[in-house]
Amino acid sequence: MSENTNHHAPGYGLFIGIWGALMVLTAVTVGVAQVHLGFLNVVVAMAIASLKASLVVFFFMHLKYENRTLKTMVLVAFVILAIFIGFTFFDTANR
Amino acid sequence: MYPQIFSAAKEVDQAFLIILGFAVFILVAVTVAMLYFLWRYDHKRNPHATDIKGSVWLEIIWTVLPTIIVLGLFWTGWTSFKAMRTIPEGAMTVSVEGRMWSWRFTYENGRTSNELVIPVNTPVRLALASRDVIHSFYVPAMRVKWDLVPGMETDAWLQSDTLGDYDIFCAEYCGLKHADMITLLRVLDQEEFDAWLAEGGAEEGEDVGLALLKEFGCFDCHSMDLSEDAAPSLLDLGGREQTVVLPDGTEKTIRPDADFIRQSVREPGATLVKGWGDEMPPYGDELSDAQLDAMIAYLLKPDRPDKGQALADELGCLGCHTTDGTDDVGPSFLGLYGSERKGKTADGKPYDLKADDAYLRRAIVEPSANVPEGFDDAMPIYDDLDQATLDQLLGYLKSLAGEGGQ
Amino acid sequence: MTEHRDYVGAKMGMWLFLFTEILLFGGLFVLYSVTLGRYPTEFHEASKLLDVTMGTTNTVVLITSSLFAALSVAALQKGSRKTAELFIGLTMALACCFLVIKYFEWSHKIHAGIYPGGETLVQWEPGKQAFFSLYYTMTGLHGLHVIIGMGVFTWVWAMIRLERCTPDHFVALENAGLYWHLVDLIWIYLFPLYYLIT
Amino acid sequence: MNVDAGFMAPGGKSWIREWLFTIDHKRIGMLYLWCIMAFFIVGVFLGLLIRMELFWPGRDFIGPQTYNAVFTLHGVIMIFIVVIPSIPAAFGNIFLPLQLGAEDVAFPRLNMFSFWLYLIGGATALISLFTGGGAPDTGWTFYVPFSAVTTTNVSVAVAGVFILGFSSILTGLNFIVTIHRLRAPGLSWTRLTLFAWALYATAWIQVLATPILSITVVLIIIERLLGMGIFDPARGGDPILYQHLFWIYSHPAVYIMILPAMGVISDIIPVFCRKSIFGYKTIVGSSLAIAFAGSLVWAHHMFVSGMSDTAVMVFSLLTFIVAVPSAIKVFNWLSTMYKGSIRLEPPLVYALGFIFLFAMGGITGLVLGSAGTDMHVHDTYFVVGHFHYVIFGGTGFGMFAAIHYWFPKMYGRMYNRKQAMIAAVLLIIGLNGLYFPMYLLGLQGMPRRYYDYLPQFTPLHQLSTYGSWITFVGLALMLWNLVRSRYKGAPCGRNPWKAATLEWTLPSPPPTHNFDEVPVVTHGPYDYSEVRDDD
Ligand code: HEA
Ligand code: HEA
Ligand code: CUA
Ligand SMILES: [Cu+2]
Repeated sequence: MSENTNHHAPGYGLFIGIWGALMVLTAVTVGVAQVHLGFLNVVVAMAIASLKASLVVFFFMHLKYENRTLKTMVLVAFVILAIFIGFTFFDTANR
Repeated sequence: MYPQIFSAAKEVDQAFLIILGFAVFILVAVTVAMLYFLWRYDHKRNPHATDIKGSVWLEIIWTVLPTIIVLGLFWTGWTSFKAMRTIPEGAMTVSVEGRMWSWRFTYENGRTSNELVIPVNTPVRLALASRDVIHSFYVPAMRVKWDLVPGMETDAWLQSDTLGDYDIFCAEYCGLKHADMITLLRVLDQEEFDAWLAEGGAEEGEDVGLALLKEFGCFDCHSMDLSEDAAPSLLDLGGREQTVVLPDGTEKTIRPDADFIRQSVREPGATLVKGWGDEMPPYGDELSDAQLDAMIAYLLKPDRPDKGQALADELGCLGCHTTDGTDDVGPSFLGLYGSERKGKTADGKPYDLKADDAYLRRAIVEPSANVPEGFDDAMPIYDDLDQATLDQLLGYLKSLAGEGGQ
Repeated sequence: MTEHRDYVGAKMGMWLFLFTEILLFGGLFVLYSVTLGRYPTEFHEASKLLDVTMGTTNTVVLITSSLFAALSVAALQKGSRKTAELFIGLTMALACCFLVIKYFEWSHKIHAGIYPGGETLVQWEPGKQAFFSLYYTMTGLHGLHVIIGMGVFTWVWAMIRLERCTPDHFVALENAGLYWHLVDLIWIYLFPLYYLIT
Repeated sequence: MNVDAGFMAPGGKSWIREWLFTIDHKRIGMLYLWCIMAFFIVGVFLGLLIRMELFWPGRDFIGPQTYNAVFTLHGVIMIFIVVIPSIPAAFGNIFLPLQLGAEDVAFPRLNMFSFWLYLIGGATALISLFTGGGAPDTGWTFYVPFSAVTTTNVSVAVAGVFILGFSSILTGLNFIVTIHRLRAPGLSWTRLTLFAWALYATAWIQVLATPILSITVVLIIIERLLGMGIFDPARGGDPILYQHLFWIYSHPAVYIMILPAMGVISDIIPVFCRKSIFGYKTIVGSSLAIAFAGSLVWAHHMFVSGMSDTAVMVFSLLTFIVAVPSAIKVFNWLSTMYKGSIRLEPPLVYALGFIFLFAMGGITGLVLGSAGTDMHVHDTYFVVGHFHYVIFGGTGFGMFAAIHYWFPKMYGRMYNRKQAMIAAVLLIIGLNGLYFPMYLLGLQGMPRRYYDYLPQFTPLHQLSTYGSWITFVGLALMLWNLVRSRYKGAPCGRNPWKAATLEWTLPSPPPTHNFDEVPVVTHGPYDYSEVRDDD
């Protein structure tokens, strides 16, 4: 069985579009960093980074076209990582 | 369980009782059910199984019920922990420093000690700090345990309602002598404690330098005989030549002097005795120049009276020989030096000799060579002692000599 | 034994492997976030010492290389081997570019004594030292992944040459691409965390 | 009568080509089994040595440095080289594809690679003993700052751990894809064996938690070699963070150890009770719940570490919650026995031994999970007692049960039933003699990792050492029986236990290619109505 039959092949155009979006977001995050927002700087930077990451994951890495199982798996991995980071703060934020 | 002398730990003991009680109950229940089923539904007794795939109700019961129970158990555990962690206002503070592998307790008036001495019925806050790696301060009788983390200040508290001496352990693994990082908690009544707090460090009649060496835990790594411990021996420092490795890697033979010792304490890594690693923690501000001088004076004193005795004790001589003139397994050391000795040599010939240096030396490294009358050839052979140790021992025997030897 | 041709399975395996990579870096992100929480001002100060221009350039370089990686998969899927090889070459070229820039950044800092144990760094506050310890560890590990990624692409390129990776069975290239995107993904977080916390 | 050698039959190539380079999951599983057993025996001798030293207070046979190296090595071998791979790598590899009706695992070559990594990792860990500064003396937990400053050969030992971790990850990854992709037609998720489910849950922990260990040991190495100062408080680091990272992996790791054993038990009990497992879905759910909730409780190893009180509360609460799914399993196993038709064969004896010993160890986990009581017993022999009960009594007995259950399938021969039973009973008695005194020691305040102890602890230590000798006899008898029966046992046919899962439809030992034709599954794994008595 050819791997091509059950597969959507996104075109070059889409990828270049995503790349453009990533470039813009990079510019935005560098720009915002020059403005002083205190702790919000980190939050904004992380929000933009996560947006960029989702673009990479969903389009460059084709997750958008994968089945539900794989999507769930990715979700689980990120949730676990979030738990590891988040729960450590139960300690360090209260010491 | 261990006697319990801390009022706040009553709740902990209660939590133990509740949880262990539940544990025993459920364990017995599970085991009994298992064995009963095993007997009752053996294939001989019950040749045909009834296929039961499950029961939603039962499953819900044994999900919800244990959840409720464990939440209860959690709560007793947590409240008892809270009691152990809530340090009363105005508690007296003692600083506890842990280091490889000894403890040092510093009181508010500057008094230091290597045992924790506290007054009865008084809350004591312990400010815990570590100088090298993680240790853990543990008093089983108090149910108190808390880690000493380098670079971090932690604290714990305790309060005793009973007089007495209790063990303090190091409960966090900290290397070679972790098992020896043990000291005492001494609970005194208030007057005794006040008196103890007011008096200086050294005990009556003890050399100040020796007291300081003990207090700073030097003997936890260095020995005062020639046995090798975690660090080079401090025996007769001034009288022994040693090879040291200088910072540039060259080797040199020196006879330790005050400057060398001072540097070794303040900057232990700078010049190392050959064969030893850079493991000793540097002692900076907490040791005043005067204190250091007293220690050096003690270490360099040429004929420390206690040195040979300490050796004899350490090597186990005093287990068989007394120093009061009565014979035990072996002849008494008192008056031994210079006395006339009669006995048999190894090949059974009788001899009649004076106990001089050569004779006594032989008696130590080759005891069967001369077995005195009235004693068995029972002494272990000490042929692994080096010259310095032997000299020390002989010096000690000489100091106990009778008229004949003088 | 027959070679398994389970396309979905192969890709699932690759994703699972990527999870392990994410969690590998995850451990370092735990350290980073906690240390940032403890020394916000020091991190802020230390971050200013990094060159934002270089960092931004590298971000652009890596994202673009990621684009080429994605394009190479698309090209092979569409059946044009040559284009795919061209895009792989571009990806690798940009990866080299990334490493060169990284090398200049590092060596510049190291010359200035700003490295763990370096004569300048040891004089600074603990918070700043922590920043740089983490900086070297995380970007170092990331750099290592860039190098591994290049190795993987070289291998896939050889597979394409040997016609073991073809427009019909391109999962090797696709997985190499996935790996490369992950390297990019991690950089997307490293960049603001180190260069933009100002 | 002779037994057809099946997949074990020599294929005419050299031994190395046939075994070391094999990609047959069954052979790889056998290789794992033998290596694990070999390492287990080494670890056991080290344990015995510990017990000998502790027979009297003071220094008896080995000095402090050697003692510290011995318990470190004992812990590292037992945890990383024996128990973590044990059931998944050995029995998982052999029986998972068979239970799924598959030809092999999803990535056979990766499987071989993973075994090599296991060998290399184990060898590296052993090399650390004889090179550099000598055997590591940090304990298996490698706590900083001690592990960063000690002069012993920690770097090489943790490099071994890193490689072993990689091997574990690849095995997990392989199993997840195998279970997703290679189930036989008709084998829906609800028809999977509980063993497969347990491996599935375990595999997720392996994939998601092990990388954290990898990075942690890498940090130790760069700390030692490059002086990074990541955990050095003077340079802005925090030693407690090391403990967080270490336990983020190592707590879930204890579920890597126990879940597969629970899977084995869930497979064995119904066979010998001749009825369906009670509450299939709940057991599946509890496996997944343990895997998930197990990653939320790591800091219960750090209650007195100087961590914040808030964290103590949260992690203590979650620890209690994670005990519930284990409780559910125990109750379900017991209910499976209810109204069964029980045949007391060796695998069942080991399985019931598992339930008793695991309950004994698990329930003391509650004492440790409760913050107030843990303050007293943390880092004492109480903890040592707890984990030996759950590991040896749990995973170890799970492993023994698995061996006795699948031995006839692997070798086509049956062992001596009576000897197996006697060995089991000796082991149960010996283990209690060995580990129960440790609980009492811990309650009295005896700290762990002490080569020397105060005289008041002597009687209990001696009792424990006597227990170790009984255990020794039991274990030796068990191994002897198995080794002998591998050559001399009576041939046993396809399905001696009359079990209903797919591996029993194959000849014993199974042929290299597993199934002649892809099986079609029409019923669940514990449906005995269709098991025929034909062989
Ligand atoms: C196979 C390995 C394994 C398993 C399964 C467990 C299971 C559990 N462990 Fe254990 N643990 C270890 C291996 C394991 N542990 C190791 C190796 C260490 C020491 C590491 C070191 O420091 O070197 C350790 C240490 C350890 C500590 C730290 C102690 C300390 O250092 O101070 C704690 C604290 O909470 C703990 C708790 C638990 C709990 C709550 C469970 C639970 O999952 C147990 C659940 C089981 C049951 C509860 C029993 C069965 C159920 C019933 C009989 C029904 C009735 C029960 C209820 C209604 C609740 N463990
Ligand atoms: C799989 C896990 C596992 C297993 C099975 C064991 C098994 C044993 N352990 Fe182990 N132990 C650990 C894991 C394990 N241990 C860990 C993780 C630690 C912590 C290390 C640390 O602190 O860092 C530890 C620590 C530890 C200590 C505490 C040391 C200390 O804190 O100072 C002690 C003390 O008694 C001990 C004893 C034993 C004994 C007596 C056995 C025994 O069960 C052995 C008994 C078995 C036998 C005696 C059978 C012998 C049989 C044979 C040899 C058969 C030969 C026959 C043939 C070849 C045919 N262990
Ligand atoms: Cu200090 Cu152990
Ligand atoms: Cu745990």
